[in-house]
Amino acid sequence: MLRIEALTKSFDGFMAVNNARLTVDQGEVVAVIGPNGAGKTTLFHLITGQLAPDSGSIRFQEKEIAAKAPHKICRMGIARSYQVVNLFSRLSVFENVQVAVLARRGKTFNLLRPSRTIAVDETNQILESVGLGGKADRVCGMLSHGEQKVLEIAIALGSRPEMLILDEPTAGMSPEETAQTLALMKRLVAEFELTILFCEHDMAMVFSIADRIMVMQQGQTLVEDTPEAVRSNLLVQEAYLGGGAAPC
Amino acid sequence: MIRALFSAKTLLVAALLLAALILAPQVLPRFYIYLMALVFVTGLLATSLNMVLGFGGMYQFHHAVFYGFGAYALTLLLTKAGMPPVFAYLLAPCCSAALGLLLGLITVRLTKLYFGMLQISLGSLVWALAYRWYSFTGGDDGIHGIPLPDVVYSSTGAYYFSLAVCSVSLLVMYLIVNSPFGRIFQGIRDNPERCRAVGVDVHRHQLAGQAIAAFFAGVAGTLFVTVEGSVFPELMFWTLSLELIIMCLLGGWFVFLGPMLGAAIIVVLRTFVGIYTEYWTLVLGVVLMLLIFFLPEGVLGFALRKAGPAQADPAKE
Amino acid sequence: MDFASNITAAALFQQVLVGLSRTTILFIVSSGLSLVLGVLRIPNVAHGSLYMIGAFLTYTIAAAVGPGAFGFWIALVLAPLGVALLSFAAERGLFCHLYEREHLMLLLFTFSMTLVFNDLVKLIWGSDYRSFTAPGFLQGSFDVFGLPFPRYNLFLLLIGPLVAFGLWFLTNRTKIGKIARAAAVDREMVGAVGINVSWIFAATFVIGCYLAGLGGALVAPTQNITQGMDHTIIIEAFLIVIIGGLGNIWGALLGALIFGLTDSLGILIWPQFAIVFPYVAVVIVLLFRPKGLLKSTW
Amino acid sequence: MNRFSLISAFLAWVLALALCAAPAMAAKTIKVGIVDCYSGPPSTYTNDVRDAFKLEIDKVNAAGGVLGRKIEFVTRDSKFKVDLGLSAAKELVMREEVDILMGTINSALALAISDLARKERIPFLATFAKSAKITGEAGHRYVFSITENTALAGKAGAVGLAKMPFVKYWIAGDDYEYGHAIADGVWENLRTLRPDVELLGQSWWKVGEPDFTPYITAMLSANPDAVIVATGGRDCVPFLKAAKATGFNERVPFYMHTATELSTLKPLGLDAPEGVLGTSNYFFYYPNSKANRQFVKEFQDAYGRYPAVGAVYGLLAAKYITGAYQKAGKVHTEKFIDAMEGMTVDSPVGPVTMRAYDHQAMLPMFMGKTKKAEGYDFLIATDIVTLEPEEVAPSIEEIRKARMK
Repeated sequence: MLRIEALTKSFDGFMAVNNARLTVDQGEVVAVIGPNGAGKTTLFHLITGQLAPDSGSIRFQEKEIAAKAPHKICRMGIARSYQVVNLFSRLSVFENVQVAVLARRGKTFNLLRPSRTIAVDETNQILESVGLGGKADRVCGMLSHGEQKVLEIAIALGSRPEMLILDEPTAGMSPEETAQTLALMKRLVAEFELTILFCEHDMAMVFSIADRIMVMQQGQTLVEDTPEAVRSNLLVQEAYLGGGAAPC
Repeated sequence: MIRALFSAKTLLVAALLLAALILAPQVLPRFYIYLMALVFVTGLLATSLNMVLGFGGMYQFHHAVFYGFGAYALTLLLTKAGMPPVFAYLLAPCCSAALGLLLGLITVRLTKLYFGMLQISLGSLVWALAYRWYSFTGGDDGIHGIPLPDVVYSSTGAYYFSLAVCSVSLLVMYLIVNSPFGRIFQGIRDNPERCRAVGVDVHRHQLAGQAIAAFFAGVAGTLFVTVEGSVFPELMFWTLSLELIIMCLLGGWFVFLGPMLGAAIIVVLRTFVGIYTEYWTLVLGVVLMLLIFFLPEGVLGFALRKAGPAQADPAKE
Repeated sequence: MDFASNITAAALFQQVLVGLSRTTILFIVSSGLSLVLGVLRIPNVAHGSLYMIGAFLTYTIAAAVGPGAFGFWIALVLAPLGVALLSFAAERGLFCHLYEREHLMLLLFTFSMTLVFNDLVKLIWGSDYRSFTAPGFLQGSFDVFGLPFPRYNLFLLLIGPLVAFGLWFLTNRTKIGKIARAAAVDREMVGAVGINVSWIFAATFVIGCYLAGLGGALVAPTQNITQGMDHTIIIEAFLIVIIGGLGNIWGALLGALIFGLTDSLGILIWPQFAIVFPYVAVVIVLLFRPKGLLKSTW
Repeated sequence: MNRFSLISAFLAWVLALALCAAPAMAAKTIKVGIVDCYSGPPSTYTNDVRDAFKLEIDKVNAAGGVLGRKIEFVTRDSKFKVDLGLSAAKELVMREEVDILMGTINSALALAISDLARKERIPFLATFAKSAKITGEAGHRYVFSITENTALAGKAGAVGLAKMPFVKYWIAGDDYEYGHAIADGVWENLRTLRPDVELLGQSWWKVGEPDFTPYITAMLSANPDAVIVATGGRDCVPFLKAAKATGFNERVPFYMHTATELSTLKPLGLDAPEGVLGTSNYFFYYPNSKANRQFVKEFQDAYGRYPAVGAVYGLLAAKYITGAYQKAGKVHTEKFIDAMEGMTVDSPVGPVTMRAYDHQAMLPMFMGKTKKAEGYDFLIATDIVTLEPEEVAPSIEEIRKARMK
């Protein structure tokens, strides 16, 4: 479904992503792990078009998407959440998701119909399914951090993607919230038939959900394999231990 | 459509207000009728600016260009092209919208201060054109004694005309702010990056918003000509644009009627304080500084917050 | 009419020299603006008013000290310091409470300050034109290839590099400059390592405003000192900062060069359209470099 | 409380303001409303108009007023903004209910108020705006000009320059209507008077130009015989400074309409360039007549400064207003206008007639050269030539043609 080859991106001579490769198949849940600064977020930015790669190819459903505009990539079926909460700060929870739904339905140039009558059911459905149904009218800044991270995912779902990219979905969450998010992700895969690509520092979580794992180090693909294989891979242990950064 | 946006009570209040405004010329002295017409014009202009500023988050630093352009377009269509007034009144705002589109094509690639300063530069070129093209625009002397249709020639006629046009424009802008387009626009204001990520073509929306705001600024420009019977390049000068931003701030950015209130306050203040002292800008400056310190959400924004949390939500309604 | 008849090598050289002395003033004023923009993120519209106040102070101080070179030097030193003092009060009293506000709010706040400053200047100095003269040795002109070049412009040409060097030294060789540069990029981080950012900001603001006052003091002998002189300079300074790259003082230098030279050469080559040159320059630069010519700190 | 009740409360407040602030109806006065710019650089000219006007009105009132009524006047600051000035004028007409409008240094505003005066049928006395359109193509029954204008100044300049030996000219000026109108006026008239003159080129700078050196050096490199500088107001001062610094005035003679005026020369002190040709309606030291000496003394006693050219306009306005009402015999607008037409009043520059056809006050123009003089710490005009109004004003035939367009 997604096929990345020889992808490279540098900033002022610093190789953030260096000759990376990755394959994600339909229906898979793939995790990207690696120490801080390994280039995970940059990789995601490259896939979703926030950044343009220096070289290499990103093919999604057999179409080249490298260096395309973010909104075009989104319309092809890739939606994402952000590591740092990245919401529409002055809008309500409902409206946050509605923006995404409206954008997907292409209703964005409808000038005169009141938007409170459009896409209400679908938006509410998404909020229900992520468990924010009761808080639809809150301004999103009033939510707890965990709820905001969930709202991140809800907005991404509003685009009804085929592939969901989650950048550290449980960062900063309490253990309970992490567990809930994990359950949510599993449910989403079943309910929406989603393909998920995510990165995460919580190894327990990664190993409990991922079908396959990609390990990144200094912008390069170190290993790309099943969880079992990764767990026993010496290179990975070295990367974490030798790199000095704890996998927290 | 209307039902979905307004409660019965709101409609009633609006109807009463409108009735009062329609009856006003029967009771009020002539000068106040003129002043209120001026408030409608300025308020409409400030509201059109706020469409992109408060609801779109664009640093629209030179909105007055579209206002002046509309005013000049109407004047030149009437005097030079000899067009029937009905068409001239319809075409002039479209000229503004076209200018908005043209300048927008160049500016929307930029963000924030860069966007604003490029707009000031381009707008100043348009201003220089009006200021220098003596044979066509009358240069810095402007054009005065514009032949207007009889219905709007008297100050009462001009009042009713601007009341009607202003009300309709406000209603349409309100609908736009609450439409899917308006919702997306607010999304862009809050987070353009995220908007792109959910599939919104941010530049195209900003361009459209620019054209719409320019259109209504043009409408305000035609009303100015109706009320004052003159045009001059100052209508396009950048200082006026800054004053407009101040009106939006004063009334409240995130409330639809905030700029209207801000415009009313400024117009009334400068008229009446100006009678007593030459130093009214000193007063205005101090008031604004205090406001930014203590009431950054503007007068109406503050009042609504105090009035109750249910209505405090700025983006709703 | 033949446009090219007067364009000789001597005339071109002359225009370049004159343009460079104009560049000096533009650079001094806009580098101050850029400094405040880059480090404090304040789009300070009142910068122009401070420039005007600098010129008025120069006039008053020189008049109080008496004519001659001594009064001129005293005024040149004291007037910018007076402006710096005023800005220090404004920073401690007002701005330091506003750093977290949006740029637009700060812009409006400084705009309100210009309204206040303008009326205060009118209250203090009245509305008559003021004029003040450079000391004898800076008056008059000397010939450069048969065309007159004012001595005072030469003086400006000498001051320009001096100020540029001073700024370079301040930002690159002093501790406060290094901290300020770091704060421009990431103020949380600087705060986190235990440096009192607030005072760094105050110092930067004062230095930036000092430059506005210095610009005003330097133009005082060549200009009509009057209300409204803030108007032209502030828009030019902002445009210069924008084309140079927000917050980059070398960008301000580059922008000032572009402004000063296109202006003076434009006057020679295409005088009837000189009025629109600065705007055209900005449009062209921003079309090709939407973030300005040099790296912005924003 | 919802937002609509808030808005209604606000509107109620406006209504209340309207009712409370109903115009103070002072019955037995003649009310003059002055709109002018009292902020920024132009106020150096406009303050003199107002102060001289007040001086004369006070005298008239002390003597019992006109037709048994006192004259009262109110001022509004336009801040050199047309929209502000226009709404202030409307406020004066509609709320203060003034009998006469007066003022403004801003031509665009003068034209706008003139249009208002026509609609409202209220006499408007333009006191400082220099656009020839005011009494030219845009003239009408209700507007009067008691100041020279660009057509007059242009012709005066041309008449003066035609007597000089110069052939090759360069034109430079403020890039706005006033500058171009003066330059065109001088040039058209000069070409008629001296067909052999030749134009080498032109430079135009923006109003408020900070540095004139590049313009001056550019002009010098073209080597003209003389330069016509069409700059007005505050730009005169820095231009003269740059002229002095570059030695421009020693290399090339130049003519600048308002160069010899007090407002321009006083701030420069003794550092102004000598030998600059200029024209003006008035000097406090010329004409050296009894009337002028007395006026200067009164003005100095009252305000502690020399009167500049604006003072004559203010004085004339006051004299015309009192004189015309006196002549009309009652306070009536149409009769006032009839009385104004062709009326002559005395002034420090001699008798001045209000030309009946175009409502233009026929002021003499004085052309002189700047020079240092004993007893003054600024330069004054010398070698003064008086250009009579009949000589420099556009003919009635020309005005008729302009109005036909």
